[in-house]
Amino acid sequence: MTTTAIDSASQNDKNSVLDSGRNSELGEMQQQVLPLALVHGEAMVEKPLDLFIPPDALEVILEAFEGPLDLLLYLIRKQKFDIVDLPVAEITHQYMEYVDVMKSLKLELAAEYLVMAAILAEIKSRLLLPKTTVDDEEDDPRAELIRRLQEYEIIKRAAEDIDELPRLERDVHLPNVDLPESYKPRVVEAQVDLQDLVLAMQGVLKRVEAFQHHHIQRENLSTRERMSQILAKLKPGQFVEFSDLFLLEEGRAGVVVTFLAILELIKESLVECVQSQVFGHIQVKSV
Amino acid sequence: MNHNQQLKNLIESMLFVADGPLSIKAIQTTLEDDTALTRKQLQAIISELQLDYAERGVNLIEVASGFRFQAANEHADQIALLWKEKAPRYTRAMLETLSLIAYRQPITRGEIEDIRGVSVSSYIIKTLQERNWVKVVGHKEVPGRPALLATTEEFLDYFSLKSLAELPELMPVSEINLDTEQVDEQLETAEA
Amino acid sequence: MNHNQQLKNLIESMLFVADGPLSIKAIQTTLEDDTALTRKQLQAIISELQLDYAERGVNLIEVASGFRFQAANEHADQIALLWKEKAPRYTRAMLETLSLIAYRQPITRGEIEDIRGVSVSSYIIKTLQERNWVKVVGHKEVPGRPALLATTEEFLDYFSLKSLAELPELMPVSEINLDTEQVDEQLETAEA
Repeated sequence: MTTTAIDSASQNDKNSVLDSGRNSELGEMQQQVLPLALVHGEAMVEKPLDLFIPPDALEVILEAFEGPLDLLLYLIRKQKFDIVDLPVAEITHQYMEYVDVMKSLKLELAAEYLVMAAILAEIKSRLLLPKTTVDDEEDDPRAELIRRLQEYEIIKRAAEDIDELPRLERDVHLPNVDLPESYKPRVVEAQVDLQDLVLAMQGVLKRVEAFQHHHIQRENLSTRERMSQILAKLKPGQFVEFSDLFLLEEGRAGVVVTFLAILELIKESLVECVQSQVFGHIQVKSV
Repeated sequence: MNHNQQLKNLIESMLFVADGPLSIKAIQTTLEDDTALTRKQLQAIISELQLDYAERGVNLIEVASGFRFQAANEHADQIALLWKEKAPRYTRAMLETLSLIAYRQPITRGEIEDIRGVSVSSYIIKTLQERNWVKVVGHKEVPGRPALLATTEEFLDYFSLKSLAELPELMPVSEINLDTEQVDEQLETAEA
Repeated sequence: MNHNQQLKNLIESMLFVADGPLSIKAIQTTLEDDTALTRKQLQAIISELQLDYAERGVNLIEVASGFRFQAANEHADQIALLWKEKAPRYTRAMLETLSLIAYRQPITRGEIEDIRGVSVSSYIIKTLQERNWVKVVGHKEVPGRPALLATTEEFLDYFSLKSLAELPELMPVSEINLDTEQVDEQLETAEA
């Protein structure tokens, strides 16, 4: 199904096609359609015979229906039937012709169309049966179908009305006004609960305790002791070579203790380290 | 410029710059740090703005979720010229499904299928939901607990409606007449 | 409404609705089928519009590529309220730093680093200062004269405290029966 096919069957063609369809000569047409159906393209629209429906055009027409109710409404309209006094036999006949054409065109025939065919057949057969009860409206086998047709018709119109409403994009245009260049978005600050704060502090304290515990056990005492020794070595205002503070004979462990002690002293602002030039000697003095 | 004038200007700016319609409540919330504006005062300012713009190239109108400026109706065609892109068209299946949800809400997909006589594709429901026109408002207490569909404020906004009551009235059953003129028209619009 | 008024309204609509600034040329091109508007006439209409909007919430301004409406400058800040950007939640590092300043003030950044065992980024201190929760109250008389940090009145106001004495008492460490995992968890959710 291509758009070229739609284009090739002009609007007028389609209307005349429908009229011929209404003439209920579809059975005959099918016979003519069949050989032509093998040929695609221009051949089908080249010389339309009187009752000939180009298959592609018919396909378009049939696809224009939203379903069996829509098709039935179309048939009723076309024949000027009264919806409340539906001639079921006739409408069924026409409906089946369309369904047959759909089949012959190997259209993906939706199950709904066949269900409707069955409903129509059932109504028809019930109407043919001799009436056993009083003929009131409730008992009319057509009543349910008519109700459905009416309900569908109402919604079909409503959809058309909604389509007509002015709508954004198509009919309603919104202004597109920018903020000045100077605009800066205002940031909404994060929410903080007092609880978060207390929890954070508890966390810090707990970590600090664990940390201290660890150090006290391992080296804190020796470091503290070494700190005092270093301070004792330093005279106020006098620089001492950084390397002089280490006693190599103490070995690796002793060097580490001294180093930690110096760091601790610096941290507590008790001593000051000075390096006058890059890679030069580091001088230490007490504050 | 006095204080009132400034406030009016500010609200005017906000309405112009906002991404969508602004409700009285939204304006109040935005301004609450700076002004103690009552709903009534705000309403008065908006009425004034509506009057100011009544005869201009843009109008201040009310839709379901609030107030918005929009280009005056009479210029719509010419304004459309500014855009090469065509507005999206919606298929009959889509519009009929939307209509059923709008007029018969809350409604299940099965109920829509019963009335239309054909199955409703998931694509249609998905598209309507993605456009934020339709949302699930609950589930029907029947086997399978199917979703109950309803329209949203965005749906009303899109069609410039304040409420569902403003939807076009449904045709009364008695008026279903069968004039033939409509028949060919239907096919033409469906094919177009 | 006379013809001129209508034309002015149309141009006003176009300027409002356009995706970007519109040049005189662009307006002329869009309108040329309907009106034979000279450049000069168009210029006059635009000047008139600029005057109409001079004192309003939106102004018609000229930029390099043409004319466009934009929100009046003086309202930018308040309009910006409509676009509240949410700041990320505070990280654990931020909360710990703030709690140390609150409970151990006045305190230097170095001291905070010592207690926390990790360095405190300048960003954290800056953020807390920008929020007006933390301020420098002096300098410690040690080399480098590091700033002594303390909390502000705004900090107390935010947490509805009358004074620092109202800060919740900290449990002695030995009584913290939350195992560390729980604390971490809580902090992580706070950070999330």
